[in-house]
Amino acid sequence: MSELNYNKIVVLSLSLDGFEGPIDLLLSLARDHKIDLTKLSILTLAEQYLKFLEKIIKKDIDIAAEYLVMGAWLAFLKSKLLLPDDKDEESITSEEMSELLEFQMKRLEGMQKVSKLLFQRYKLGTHFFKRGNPEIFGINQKNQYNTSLYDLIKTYGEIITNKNNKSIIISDTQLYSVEDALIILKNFFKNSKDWKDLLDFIPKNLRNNLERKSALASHFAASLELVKEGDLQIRQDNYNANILLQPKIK
Amino acid sequence: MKKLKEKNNENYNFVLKQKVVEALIFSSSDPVPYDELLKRILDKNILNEILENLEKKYASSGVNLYVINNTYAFRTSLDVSEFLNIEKIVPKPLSRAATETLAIIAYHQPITRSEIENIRGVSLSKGTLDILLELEWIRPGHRKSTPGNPLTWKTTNLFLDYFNLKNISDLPGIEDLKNSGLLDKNKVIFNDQSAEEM
Amino acid sequence: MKKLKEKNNENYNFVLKQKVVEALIFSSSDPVPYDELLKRILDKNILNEILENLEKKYASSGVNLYVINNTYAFRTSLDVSEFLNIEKIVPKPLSRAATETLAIIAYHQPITRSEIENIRGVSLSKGTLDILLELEWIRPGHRKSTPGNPLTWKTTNLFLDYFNLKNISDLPGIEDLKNSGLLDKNKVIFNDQSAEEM
Repeated sequence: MSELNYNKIVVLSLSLDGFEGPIDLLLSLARDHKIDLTKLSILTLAEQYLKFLEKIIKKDIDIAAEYLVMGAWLAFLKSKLLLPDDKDEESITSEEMSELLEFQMKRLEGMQKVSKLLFQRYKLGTHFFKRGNPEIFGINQKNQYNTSLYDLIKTYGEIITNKNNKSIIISDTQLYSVEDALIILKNFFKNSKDWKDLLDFIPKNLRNNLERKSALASHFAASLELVKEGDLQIRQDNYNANILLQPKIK
Repeated sequence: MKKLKEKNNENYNFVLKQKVVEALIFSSSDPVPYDELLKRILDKNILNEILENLEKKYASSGVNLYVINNTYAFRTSLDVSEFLNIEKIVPKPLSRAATETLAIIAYHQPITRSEIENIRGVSLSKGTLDILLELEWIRPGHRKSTPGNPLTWKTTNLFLDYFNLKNISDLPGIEDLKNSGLLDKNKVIFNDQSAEEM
Repeated sequence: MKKLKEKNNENYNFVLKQKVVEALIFSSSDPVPYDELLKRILDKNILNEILENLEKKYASSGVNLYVINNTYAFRTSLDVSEFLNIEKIVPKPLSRAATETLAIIAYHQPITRSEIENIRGVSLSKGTLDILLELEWIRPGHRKSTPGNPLTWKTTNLFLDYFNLKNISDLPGIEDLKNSGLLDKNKVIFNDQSAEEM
């Protein structure tokens, strides 16, 4: 392998962003050097990977554990390749290790190839189409829902997630409720039979405009409710005039 | 010789055009206007011949070519539709409440109504269990031997069928959900017990 | 005389049944399972004959009958695909991780998460399986009877339908991969214990 060539790679892509893991990195190192996977020099490849890793580590401390584990494994393989195999029958030989590595690379390469082939195929909704206006048979009533397994387990995931952060603080509302307004109006018209301006019901001691608006809205809503129930009548003589209320004479 | 080739070519073209019209009408979600078809075929005579052919071809099929107001659509033929009771139903997703309830029953069965309410944090409206019962996705299980002997709920075989599961333990567990990104790891604090329950 | 009538009646029945099957498949947008059809037709021999007839009848049409893993669907014919520039749903391209993971699941199924990670040599990021699940291209299979009982993943019929595949053995290049021994998912460099926990 030429040192020049190696430097070129490093300059081109001194980052792990483009790689889907250490085997992928090994694969592209092999490809960049036009190394035939079947006549692979494992030693060369291992050296390249380790050098690449060394440079990367200097730039990027957050290097994924996977790259380091592979690095350690390759360093071990390299030492095995350089030293004669020991006679211990128990330990894996460098040949076996190299074979495994080759297998992994070929397998990943195979998967990358077929994933491309797969997406090059004719695809539903792009090259061929399904029935655009499906009809559903009444016998098969259960088809009226199209909930998928994904919906089901996703929903469950969300329930569990929410359950574990359920502390919602609802602050006191400063707004005037329709229920309160109903009580005020009812009490007042128990003893009065005259027309009365809606605005007269708005409390005078409100803190801000928002409270005023909400009091007006809730009193108006309450008066409509009482009109609907037949207890009050309501009147506005012309556009923009005041709204007047009076108990309905039964 | 040349003539024959041309003729063959013409014929091939006609067959292809007919296929295109057939495929267009099939895959369209609305009836296809004549003008829309003409845009592809260009020649009125050819298009008319194609449409006639298709009408004939489908006349004795389970699906017929209907002409409605100068638009074209395939519809199930009447002799079959009577027999099959065809309705126009637009499939809709289950309501959020029903999906949640179903998911909880699936993962925690047998489970009582109040236990479901506890997990969801809202009370269960009457319709929710009804929908699931009607779909035959859930069924009553044993009564629990706690005060009041509340009824428990379980999923049915139809539920497994519908979601294409061999049995209930094939549902992805909490760990699987976490790993496949369905649970936000950071937000959730698991205690060992709740994970055990799964 | 009577014999002829009976024969005619039988014939009429067969024709009606064929129309029913045709209508059922034609009017559905998703593939219809064989069993669903058998529920209406009851007789396997008759149903098989009908399906054969329909396949032939539509072989040279603009719409073809597709058999996808024992389910049946009408789809527009591939010969006209270039002429159907109708509204196409342009799918968001999947990430490289997702396409590779999909291929690994398709070619190695059923396969556990840690086996996928071993093949790719990198841990599966959150969201990868999630996307494939959401597309309904993968689904959980059985749990494996190894320690921890990890969940396995498989592809769905919708996956086959989308990529115009009849069944898994129809996957491009699967025979070569099998023959060269590359689909052995047990061969791994690192025997990562923690990965088995799932």
